[in-house]
Amino acid sequence: MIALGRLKSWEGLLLAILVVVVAMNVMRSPYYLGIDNVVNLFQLSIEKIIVALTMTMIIVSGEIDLSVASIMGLAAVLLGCLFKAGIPMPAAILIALLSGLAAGLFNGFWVAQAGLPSLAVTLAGLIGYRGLARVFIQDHSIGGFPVWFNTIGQQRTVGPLTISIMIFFILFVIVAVTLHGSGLGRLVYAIGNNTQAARYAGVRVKLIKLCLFGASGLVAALAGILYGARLGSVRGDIATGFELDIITMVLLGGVSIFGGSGNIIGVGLSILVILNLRNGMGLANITGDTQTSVVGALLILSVLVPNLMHTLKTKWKERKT
Amino acid sequence: MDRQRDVRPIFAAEDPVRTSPESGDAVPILEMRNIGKSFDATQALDDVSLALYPGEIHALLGENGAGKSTLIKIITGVHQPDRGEIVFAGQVVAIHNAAEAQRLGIAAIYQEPLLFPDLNVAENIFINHQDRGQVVGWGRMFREAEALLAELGVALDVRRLARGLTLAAQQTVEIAKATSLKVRVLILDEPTASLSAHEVEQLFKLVLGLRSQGVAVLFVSHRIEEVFQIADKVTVFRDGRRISTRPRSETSSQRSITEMVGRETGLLQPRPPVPQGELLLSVRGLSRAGVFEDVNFDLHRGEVLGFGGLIGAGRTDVGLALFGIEPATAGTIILNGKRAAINSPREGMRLGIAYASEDRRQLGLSLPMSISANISLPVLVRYLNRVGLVRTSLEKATAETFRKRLAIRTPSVDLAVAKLSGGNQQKVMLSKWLNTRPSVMILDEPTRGIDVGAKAEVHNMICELAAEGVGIILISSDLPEVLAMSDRVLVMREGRQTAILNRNEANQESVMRAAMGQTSDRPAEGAST
Amino acid sequence: MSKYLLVTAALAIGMASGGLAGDVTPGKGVDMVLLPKFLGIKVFDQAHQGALEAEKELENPKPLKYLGPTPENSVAGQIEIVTNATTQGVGAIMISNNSGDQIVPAAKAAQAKGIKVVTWDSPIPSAEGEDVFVAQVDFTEIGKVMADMALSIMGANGGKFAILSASPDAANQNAWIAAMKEALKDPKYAKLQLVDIVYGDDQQEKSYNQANALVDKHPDIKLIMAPTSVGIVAAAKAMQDGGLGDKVKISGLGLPSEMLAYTKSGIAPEFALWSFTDLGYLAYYTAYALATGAIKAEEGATFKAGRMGEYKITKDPTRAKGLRILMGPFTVYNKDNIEAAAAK
Amino acid sequence: MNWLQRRVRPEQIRELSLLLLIILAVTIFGSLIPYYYTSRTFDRIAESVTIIGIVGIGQTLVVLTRNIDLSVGSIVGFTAYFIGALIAGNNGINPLAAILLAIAMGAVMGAINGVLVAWARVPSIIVTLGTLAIYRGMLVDLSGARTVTSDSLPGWLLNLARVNLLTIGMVRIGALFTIALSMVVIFQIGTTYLRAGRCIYAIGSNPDAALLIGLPFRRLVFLVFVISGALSGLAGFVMLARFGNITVEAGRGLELEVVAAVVVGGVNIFGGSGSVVGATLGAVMLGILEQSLLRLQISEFWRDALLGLLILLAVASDAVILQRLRTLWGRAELKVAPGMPPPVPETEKGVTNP
Repeated sequence: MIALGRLKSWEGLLLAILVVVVAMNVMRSPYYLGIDNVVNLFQLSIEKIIVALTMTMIIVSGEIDLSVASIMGLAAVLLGCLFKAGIPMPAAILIALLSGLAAGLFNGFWVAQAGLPSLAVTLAGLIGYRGLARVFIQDHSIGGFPVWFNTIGQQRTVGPLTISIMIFFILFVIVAVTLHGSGLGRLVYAIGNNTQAARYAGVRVKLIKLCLFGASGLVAALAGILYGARLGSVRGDIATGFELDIITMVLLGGVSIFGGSGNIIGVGLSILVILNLRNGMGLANITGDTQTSVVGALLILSVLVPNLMHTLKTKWKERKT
Repeated sequence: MDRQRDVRPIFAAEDPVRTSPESGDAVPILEMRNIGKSFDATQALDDVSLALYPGEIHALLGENGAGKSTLIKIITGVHQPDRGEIVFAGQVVAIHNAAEAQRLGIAAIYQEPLLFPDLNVAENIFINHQDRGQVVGWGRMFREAEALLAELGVALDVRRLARGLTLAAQQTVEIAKATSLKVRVLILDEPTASLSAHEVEQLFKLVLGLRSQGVAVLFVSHRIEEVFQIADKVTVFRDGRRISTRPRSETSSQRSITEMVGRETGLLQPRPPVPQGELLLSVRGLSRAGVFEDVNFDLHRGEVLGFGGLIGAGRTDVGLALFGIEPATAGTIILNGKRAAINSPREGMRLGIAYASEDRRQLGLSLPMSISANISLPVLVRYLNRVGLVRTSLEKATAETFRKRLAIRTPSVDLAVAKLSGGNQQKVMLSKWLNTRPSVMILDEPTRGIDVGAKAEVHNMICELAAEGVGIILISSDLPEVLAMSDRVLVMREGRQTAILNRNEANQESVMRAAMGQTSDRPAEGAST
Repeated sequence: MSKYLLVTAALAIGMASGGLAGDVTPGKGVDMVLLPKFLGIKVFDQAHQGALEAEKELENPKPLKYLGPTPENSVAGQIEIVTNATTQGVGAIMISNNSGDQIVPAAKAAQAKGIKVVTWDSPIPSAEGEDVFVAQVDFTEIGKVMADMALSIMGANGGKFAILSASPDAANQNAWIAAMKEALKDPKYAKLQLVDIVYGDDQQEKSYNQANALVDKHPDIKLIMAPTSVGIVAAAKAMQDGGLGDKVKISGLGLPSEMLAYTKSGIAPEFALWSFTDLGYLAYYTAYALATGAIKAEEGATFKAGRMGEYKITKDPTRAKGLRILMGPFTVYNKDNIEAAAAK
Repeated sequence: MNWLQRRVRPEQIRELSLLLLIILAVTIFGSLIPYYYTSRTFDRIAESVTIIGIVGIGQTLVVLTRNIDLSVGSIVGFTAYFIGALIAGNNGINPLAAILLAIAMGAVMGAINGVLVAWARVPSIIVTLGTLAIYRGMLVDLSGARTVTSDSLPGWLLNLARVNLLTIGMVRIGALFTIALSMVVIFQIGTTYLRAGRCIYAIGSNPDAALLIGLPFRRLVFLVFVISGALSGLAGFVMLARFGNITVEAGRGLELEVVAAVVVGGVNIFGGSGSVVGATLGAVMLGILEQSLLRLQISEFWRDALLGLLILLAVASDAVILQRLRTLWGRAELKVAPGMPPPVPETEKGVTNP
């Protein structure tokens, strides 16, 4: 599936950028490549990179999910409220995960069954789920989670890595195998390339899209819970605006916004690039908003550059014939 | 929609037919000189010259793919000719887009009108008028629109949205749009395909009105009796070449048909007849509301049933219904003696039916994916191991067998299908469906747009399949192919089954006549049993 | 007004006579980070100016880094900045904590690497991971001051009033509100009735809307107490725009320069504040002293903070654990003294 | 009935039903909330409608062309801050010059979006999601995260919010509300009487046909983004006048409210239908929901939850109308996704079948 021609050019570019960024950061702070900082690197954006994995599958299938950040917030808030209401933590976690799954399936129903554009449906989700989250928790914040729960997000338990980072690596392998090895992955690519041709070939397009959105909601809820674990408390505006970073990580990885192409290695590399970039900017004391604007620029470039290359190539081919 | 209509000549035979003025003195308004156009391998137009005279209805006849629509697209600036030139009112012109064509006074009305559903009728008429200034004078526009429509003898509310109009009303709006731009050449491309008799009559009144105002009309249609009703001059196209141009009085529908189809059928040896296997599929009263009605036929193992007819006759829709993409709304399908309700492609495939679409690039294949991935897609589950991972080695092996069996010229089966030639792409699609091991194989235009060599190989494959006992439904507009390959030919016209001709009865004329409305005397098979 | 000055001045003198003053040697290079709750608030800009003034006096070659998150993800942002600073191995971090106890893991990690963590304006509630808290004013005293201002504005017959706070996580806000509630138990304030507490998150639009909402929800309230410099201005403008200047008064903590127009027009007759510039100056001195080893973060240590004189580290009475340096006086502004203060 | 059918166009039915919904909501909330029918309530609603209404006009034009503009929130914040800083810098500036400057600043930012979407053919969801972050980052950078405070602003600006042009019964028509109203009127007339306005409807209604008959497709898409930016600039000025204090957080999250107002206001997400007045009614609906929920002591965040649902229902009904259209016209696939690039019509890609 990985069109080798494309692999070399795009992933090679990402690798070069990564090396440059890391080199600059190391120059600025000798501790940069120390194990502590590398773990910090992942730790500070663990929620985003986890959701970027399922977002990759959604975009490869030709759709988009803007509501992931709000589902993260909703799940985290539900967790907090349930915990405060005295429900034992494991049960609260389960219910929060199910709420994410339900939100994802709700999105999936409107996109797959009713055939609405995923952009409009998930935009409604972005507003609606965030509203729900803030309704449950109002303006307060809930904290004081049990110690074992906080260690998931904070303590280094598995060697130098926290459990949440372990979860990310496990998910990375699962998505890599699904997307590139399994039958489901093959069908997701087919749907992304040409939905009608897939339908004519007997592929259950509606069912697969429903599952993809369900998985996206579930993993977003998981990320929301890990976010609560990392901070030790939850608020209504948790993870606001995360969808920009998540979508950029996927598109910068060479996944086409129109679906059907791109691979997990590219996304992995683009995750490393963005994490190091954000960390480097942090060290250079660049404010949060300015960092986000750099990510915004990356988002536009990751679609603009292939577009320009494509038009130049076709113009060059026309002139040749 | 009442599709069945009797043929009632609008004009008494003795009505003085306006023969076009001798070509000597009148200056043609639009003249095509030695136009040539080809798309990758296929030659769409080969050295075509045609002249349209003001105040003359010039009809264009030809089979599907004879180059009619390409010519229209060149006149309206959608395509540029590779060779030859266009002369408009005496000067050589180059038409790059529809706007330029419109400025010259050339307007085209397609089968699917190009209107704006969210704008009202008056606006649709004047949307492209540059000369009306930046501010839209609604009052004036409504008045002028009403005047235009009145002039065309049509009563239509100019304030209502185009969204709710019937196809006939939309065409009238398009014509009004053309007249508002002082049209000098009006092209009608298959305008009457889905109109009722009354609506056709309305349309002809409008066209005759335009003719009397000196407009040159190019009328493209498959309905041969309409052509001979209204046209002053008739041109026949075949395989991208202009065969003949004659005033209507000097020709007849019969002669035109022979000219349209008069290709040597020599080069295709007819398929050796195969002893008929047992009954595989029998279809009774199959219909889909508003698309096709009351189709009845039987299919035996090893039999090739050809589906003849023109574009829009509903042959593809029957195929889609059998395969379950657009399920039938009535009628029964009996497969291997058992009744089958096919409501999705999955059910179709499980029952052993396969449908190879006519549009391989859009509907048949996933272009960026590799050959082996495309071939295994419909039955992917067969290639998964216990854990759900794809056994790529098995997949490649299958692809290799088909590569040899259908001689697909490709360096490797991992190559993206987009990089293959048309013929090889067609073979990959056929392999994809052969891979589902169907008992009934529906082939929709299997040899359209592919080179002669690939065409022969596809035909051999069809013979092999039939020999192996697969029942084949061959939907094709390539008449010689249908006649050569089929044991029997079912002909459809506008969603109705007009005839089933067995091998000896079927020839180019009989099929064409059935396809164009001169229903043959024999009732459709199966209706009685 | 003068009464408070007297009391705090006595306290300061008392402290000075205590242990000998450790002297702070200027000229040493210490990487310092000043971390406000978030960027975009004027009071924090003033604190930054104060810190720069102290930096010049102490000739610290390493420039001060003034970093802050966006209000949107202020909690996660502060944690990220502290973690990054720890990696960079700075000398001292001065943080106005807006993240409650969630900052503790990051603060402890910083201390583990020998970084001095000094909180100012808003402490770490559990005091874990914090060397010392530079308190601008005694929190219980603030509670009393706000209660007095409410009484003097609403008059003897009292009435209903509401509080427009910043964010629910801000330790100082919660402490002041608790202190005020405690003070209100005194029979003197019996007639004052606190009907609602709302949060404006120190965002201009949100505070403006919440102020209006308070009036809509409780049409009969007579005072909005906003102990935050952003909230007080927004509430004042909301009342002015709504033409309710005479019906609903505004008080709390605000910058004289920003409140000048509203005090003159009578919408905000009385409000209090301390000098954020001095607070920044003192916080810098404290952090510098700790980082250069001039003093240790333990009870009783005293040092001379440049122009502001001597300060002593004492136990923080308002929190279970933790050390505190009490900056001292704050002023209550009203019609007559606001002119001079705004000009400064 | 036929007369009504002739006079009223489909999306007007949507606007009429929205008007009924608004009247219904006002009566219900009126009965539940004491002191509801006071001028304060109408002021509150008018205030929130002012800013969302102005930006909603630009968003309507963008959505009509099957695109979306998420960067409006940052443009409003950016212009509010820098015009405020400018006025604070020299109080003598002439009010009209300040307003025009705000509009120009917004137009430039809109133009950047326009070039990327129209000529570079990057989907508008990607462009505006990116510029939403870029413009916010520039605001924080260039302003050094300081605040424009009302004390540094001249008198005419600060009490612009209080200037009453006229008071009908209890409804107080303020200066800012009049600016918004005049914009709505101007652009409603513009989209019904100007040729460019009608062409915007045309390219949204049937992009293939628009390209085929030679309408200036790219220039119009560019134009709508410039207008959306310009109106966001004007809204920035209005926000400055209304709040007096502008922090770097001004306008954050506004884009979601504006898109909600536009979609709920009947502007078809598939492009081509909907009107400026409809979007303004959507903004009024938003204002009523916000104020009334606030007064009902239930969290105002129920408004966002409800909005999510309202958007879904509006889009679903758009799709149903479109579905009927598709079957009626027999057009195989009216493939459309807002935000995705306008479908590259076959003709442009060079149709190959002979």
